[in-house]
Amino acid sequence: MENLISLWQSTGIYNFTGGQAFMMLVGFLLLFLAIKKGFEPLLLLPIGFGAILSNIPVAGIAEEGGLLYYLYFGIKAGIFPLLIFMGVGAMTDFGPMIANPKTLLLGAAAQFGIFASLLGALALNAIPGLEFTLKDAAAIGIIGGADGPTAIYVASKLSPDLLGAIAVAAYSYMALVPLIQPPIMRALTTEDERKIEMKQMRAVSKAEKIVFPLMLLLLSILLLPSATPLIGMFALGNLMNASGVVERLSQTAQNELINIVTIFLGLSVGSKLNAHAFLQIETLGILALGACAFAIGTASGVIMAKIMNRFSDTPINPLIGAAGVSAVPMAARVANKLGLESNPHNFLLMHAMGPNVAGVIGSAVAAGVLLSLVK
Amino acid sequence: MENLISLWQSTGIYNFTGGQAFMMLVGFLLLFLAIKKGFEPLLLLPIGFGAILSNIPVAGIAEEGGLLYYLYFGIKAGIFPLLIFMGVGAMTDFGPMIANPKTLLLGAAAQFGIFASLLGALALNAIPGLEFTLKDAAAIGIIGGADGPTAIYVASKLSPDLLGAIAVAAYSYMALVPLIQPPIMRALTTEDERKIEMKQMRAVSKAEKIVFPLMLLLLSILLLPSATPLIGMFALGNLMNASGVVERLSQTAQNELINIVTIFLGLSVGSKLNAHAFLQIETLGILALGACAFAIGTASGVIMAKIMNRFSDTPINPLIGAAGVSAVPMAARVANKLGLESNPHNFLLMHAMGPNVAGVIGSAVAAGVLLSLVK
Amino acid sequence: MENLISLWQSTGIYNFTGGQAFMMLVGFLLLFLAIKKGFEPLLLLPIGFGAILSNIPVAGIAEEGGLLYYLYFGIKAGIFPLLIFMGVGAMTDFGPMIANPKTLLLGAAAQFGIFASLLGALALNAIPGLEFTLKDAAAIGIIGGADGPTAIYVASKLSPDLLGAIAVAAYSYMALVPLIQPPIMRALTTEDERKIEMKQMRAVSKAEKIVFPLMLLLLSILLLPSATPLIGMFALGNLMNASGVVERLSQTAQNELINIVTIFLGLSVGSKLNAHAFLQIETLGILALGACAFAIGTASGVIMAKIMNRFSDTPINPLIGAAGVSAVPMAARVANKLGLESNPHNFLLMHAMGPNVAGVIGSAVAAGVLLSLVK
Amino acid sequence: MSELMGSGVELMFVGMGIVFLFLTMLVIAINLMSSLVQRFFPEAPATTLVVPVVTSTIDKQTVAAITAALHQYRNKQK
Amino acid sequence: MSELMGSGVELMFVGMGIVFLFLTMLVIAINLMSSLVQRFFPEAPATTLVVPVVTSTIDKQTVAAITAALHQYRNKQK
Amino acid sequence: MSELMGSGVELMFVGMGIVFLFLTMLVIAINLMSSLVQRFFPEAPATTLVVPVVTSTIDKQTVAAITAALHQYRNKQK
Ligand code: NA
Ligand code: NA
Ligand code: NA
Repeated sequence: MENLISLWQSTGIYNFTGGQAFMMLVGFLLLFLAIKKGFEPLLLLPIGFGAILSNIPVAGIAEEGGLLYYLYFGIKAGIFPLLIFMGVGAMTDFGPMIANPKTLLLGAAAQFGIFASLLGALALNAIPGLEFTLKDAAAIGIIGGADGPTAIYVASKLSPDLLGAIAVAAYSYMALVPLIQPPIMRALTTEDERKIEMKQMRAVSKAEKIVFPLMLLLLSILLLPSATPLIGMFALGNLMNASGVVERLSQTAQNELINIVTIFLGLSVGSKLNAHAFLQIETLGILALGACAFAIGTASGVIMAKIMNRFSDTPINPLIGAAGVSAVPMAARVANKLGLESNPHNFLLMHAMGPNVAGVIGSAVAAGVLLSLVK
Repeated sequence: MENLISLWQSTGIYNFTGGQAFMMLVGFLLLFLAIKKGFEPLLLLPIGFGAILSNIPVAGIAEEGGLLYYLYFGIKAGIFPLLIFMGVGAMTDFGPMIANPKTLLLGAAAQFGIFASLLGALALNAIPGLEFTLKDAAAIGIIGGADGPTAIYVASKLSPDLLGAIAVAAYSYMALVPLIQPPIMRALTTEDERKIEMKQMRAVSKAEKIVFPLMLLLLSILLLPSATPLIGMFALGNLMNASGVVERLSQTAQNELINIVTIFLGLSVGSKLNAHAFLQIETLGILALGACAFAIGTASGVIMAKIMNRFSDTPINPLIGAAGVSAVPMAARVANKLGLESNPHNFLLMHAMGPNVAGVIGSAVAAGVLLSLVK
Repeated sequence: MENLISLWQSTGIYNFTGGQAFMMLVGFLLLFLAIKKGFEPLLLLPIGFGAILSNIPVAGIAEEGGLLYYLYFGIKAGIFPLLIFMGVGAMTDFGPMIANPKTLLLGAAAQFGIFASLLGALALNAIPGLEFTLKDAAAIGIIGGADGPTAIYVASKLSPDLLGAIAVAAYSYMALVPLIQPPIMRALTTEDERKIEMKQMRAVSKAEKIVFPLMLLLLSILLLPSATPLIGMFALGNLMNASGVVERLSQTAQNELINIVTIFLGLSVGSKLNAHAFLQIETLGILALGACAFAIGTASGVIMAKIMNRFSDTPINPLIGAAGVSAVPMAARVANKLGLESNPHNFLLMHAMGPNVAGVIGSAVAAGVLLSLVK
Repeated sequence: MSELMGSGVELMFVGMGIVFLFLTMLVIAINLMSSLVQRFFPEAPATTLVVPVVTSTIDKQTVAAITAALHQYRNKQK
Repeated sequence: MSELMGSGVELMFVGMGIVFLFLTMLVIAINLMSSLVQRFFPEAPATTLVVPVVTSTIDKQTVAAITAALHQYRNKQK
Repeated sequence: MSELMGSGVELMFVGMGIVFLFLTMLVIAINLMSSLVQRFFPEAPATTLVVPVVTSTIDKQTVAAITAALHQYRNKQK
């Protein structure tokens, strides 16, 4: 009898708090978005599942001694995002960017979304109840980088309490890029601009692809050491792939290693989706600011492309400016799709890959600035 | 000269204790069973090798600073069994069970082996020299679950000293399922019963396979949170596979990740096969109780199937009840083999897979009960 | 303005020390050797990259809290070299050695390079400014073992400060084997000796290949427990492969697991290439001694083969003695190449694989002696 | 000791009770879920992969080609 | 609060400045590097792998054979 | 210093002694083992896998089919 009572008192039904139930619903919602809607399933499925597991009463899966507690160390120490960045680096082809380097400037312009939403976060402090510190604001702003591992890395350093909401916002909006970007792109361009065909790219030699990651690393070492963990691991992965001499390491970095780390990272991010940290008015602010960040980044990229078009002798289709937010490769695909709508012979995909990967570098640079100046 | 003496005094021959020598023989025996007899080689080979390595005098491979000492952390923290459970979940097809849900009851009945051997362990305390606590008895009972990761997880929480013997017993008896089960199954069924053909299963839709792991998790959250680490990771693996949206994660969980963890887990379990903990009269008790647990579980499953047959309109071949002990997929194969002996047109394999995977759930539930009530 | 100044003061340019800049150049040199010259790229690429990352000012990637700091734990605890040794064991075929066991003596003789350079290191203490302890000398000597994981394992235990230089020397000289060995081999053999054809090997049965790793382990347990971590993990990998019953574990050990660990190990070794430890006169000594070690080992192997030839009834081509240094499989290929030069019908590759893998065992044994006697 | 056995017996009853309760509720839940899914998402049932076993009817050369290609592919993967 | 906004605005200008500075220098560096590489290492450009998509023109039996072989191969791998 | 060299010389003799002792015993053990295995488990020697290299004699279409199938297979794997 005692046993039965103690068993009843150990059931989930008996111990549930409203917050836990709500956060579990959030977890199920993320699973729904991942599975049914196809929103970034590689991340949102483990994150959603981690949210459910960590909100189970009594079980303590995210508390000291639980599985998610141990896995979370990989985020706290910055190990997981950096390993993912290495894998992403190994998957990235910088060819289109090297063929047309000035598209890098589009990747620079799109980072305005980061700093604009940082300001936005500070402005929201006017609302009673919201109190974002400069660190919080910086971590929120990085959502505008549209790059998951960078956002998680920065948030884990500057504002671990907001990590869950920031990661969820970053991946959700990345999945929403095909919905968020087109109206902005259409509003800022004329039909004629969208019709612009870009001239075919030159082929990029293997030597250039090998030298590039080293050059990128060197520049980052000289100018912005605080960005070198991110840029360094990215360059390492890229070099492993481009050099062609360590094919088996490159394959492992791109496949098994990144898959294992993705599972662990997703679950650990999910473990930060607890009621205490997530069910705050701050979260609404973060979600709103994240959407703005993406929109502003997109707009900045497009406007920058229009400005460059005025001064450049070779034409640039402004649509590819929107790809500068990163969100590889969705943003480049969106640019390609809109280009085809206006001109069925206009394949922008390769041209948009340049600003797209430049956006990854741009947000890593922005992350470095934030990590070194926001104390 | 001094060097030679100090070298001689550092040889294994000089330092061997009888216990170490004996445990090394146990290790070699496990290797023999794994390699020559094909007994669960994926686990018994690393376990046997771990047993040898950890009993080497002087080397201290299982002592602080040694490799097996570090690897063992993955068991102590419960990480390895849970990751294996995720991989097993990704490999499991719940289709046959969803098509014929009442076979779940067979998986429930077969867990009687767990509780019967728990009682048996307590009864053995009557023998002078044996002193099993309730925790020990629960950890021993779980051998009857016929599920390796569950047994290791429970033993590591309740009775880490007995972990080595329990894991060895669990995997050895799982390998012996084709020998242990048939006589019991034949004794409890008539030739006519064994001839029963079961009607063909309906096809199960993808949606059902996606919803099932979530439903399983939800039920476990509501009723038995203490089982959610096990059931949660199992459901996660299953959902990754069934949803089809994270194929690369599912493949990694089923292959490289589970392989790596299997090597580490096997070696660390082996490191618990030291003379001090293993060469006790308790170990004989554990081996005896483990055999009983399997036999009783098998019998309970068969009897349950006979009872259900009396009340069901669709016929159930009692042989598939024996598959309820789990030991996936050997137990299902045994049922299939015995069915074919009596009726060459009777393919029970798919029908036996239902209770077989139900047995995995059943023993995870039983594990949850033990973990929450045995303090 | 303050921000700009603080940003300038956080740039790499502002903070660079000469030592860091120099070590970075060393890192780039290693990358050049790996990528352009094909010198052991699997190790030298990650090591070189690790050297660059760890010498970035301000970033602190190799300092407490940085990625390389965490990864280095895998070396400090001896985990990484042992896992690599397991993978190498799984890739090794002992068939040629079992078919012709006396080639083991060639693998023994070539270890003279280890002890000769150990003495050399102590002799260098005569030079003012150099002060190698016995531990340092032993760690330097192990470079002569021509086996990367063994060298790293021993250096991490005996002389962690010299680890970076030792690992770099070991892998660099292994890559240089095709340049270092031929002149020595030619100088010590006559044209007639190099023409000697060896009789075809017998086929080795699967049972022999399964028993061998266990026998090797047993001998090491009885005689030299201090070598059992290395020999044990090597034997485990070999047994996993030879037994054929755990194919999936063997494949993972040979591929994904060893690849992941190789990336981590290389980066962590690189993190020991810091100015403080590397830019010492000791490093020059280590590089010089390493070259001697390889040369002496090669010579000892060849001379031993000539001695054995005098007493043996079946002819031995002295060239295969050079393969005894290990450096699998380059040294065996060198022997094969020189054999073909003298006699176009003389394929020595398989015959050289015997001493080649014997050299791995030999240096693990020598490592065991050093680890147990040098305190 | 007797008290310990008492705990054990109680644990057995409670434990088997929970196991049956849990799995019975799962049976009910599956039945409910299946009927809901079949009513509201009447998708075509997932057909199991059928692997044609036709190797015997294919000439040896083709099989050899595939083997060689697989081998090359496999080596390239490493 | 106003001070905080001030820091934010400053951070925005400095941050965007650095981002543009960094990427502009990267543009210059790439242009320099490309011209150097093309002058001193004028290798043939890396051609991308072309995979022939000819499945439709191949008789069914061959495809079945390949499927079976792949399946066997895959099972052997595990 | 001289003492250190003495330790080194001793280490050299002991070390090479152990290495030779160990490997010599291994030679003896292997010989013993091989003769025992060959007497008591006289199994057929393990033949090495022979991969037929016949690609050249197979028409191009087949190879293209395999390439395409492998590509699909590979993509599916990821
Ligand atoms: Na970005
Ligand atoms: Na079970
Ligand atoms: Na060696």
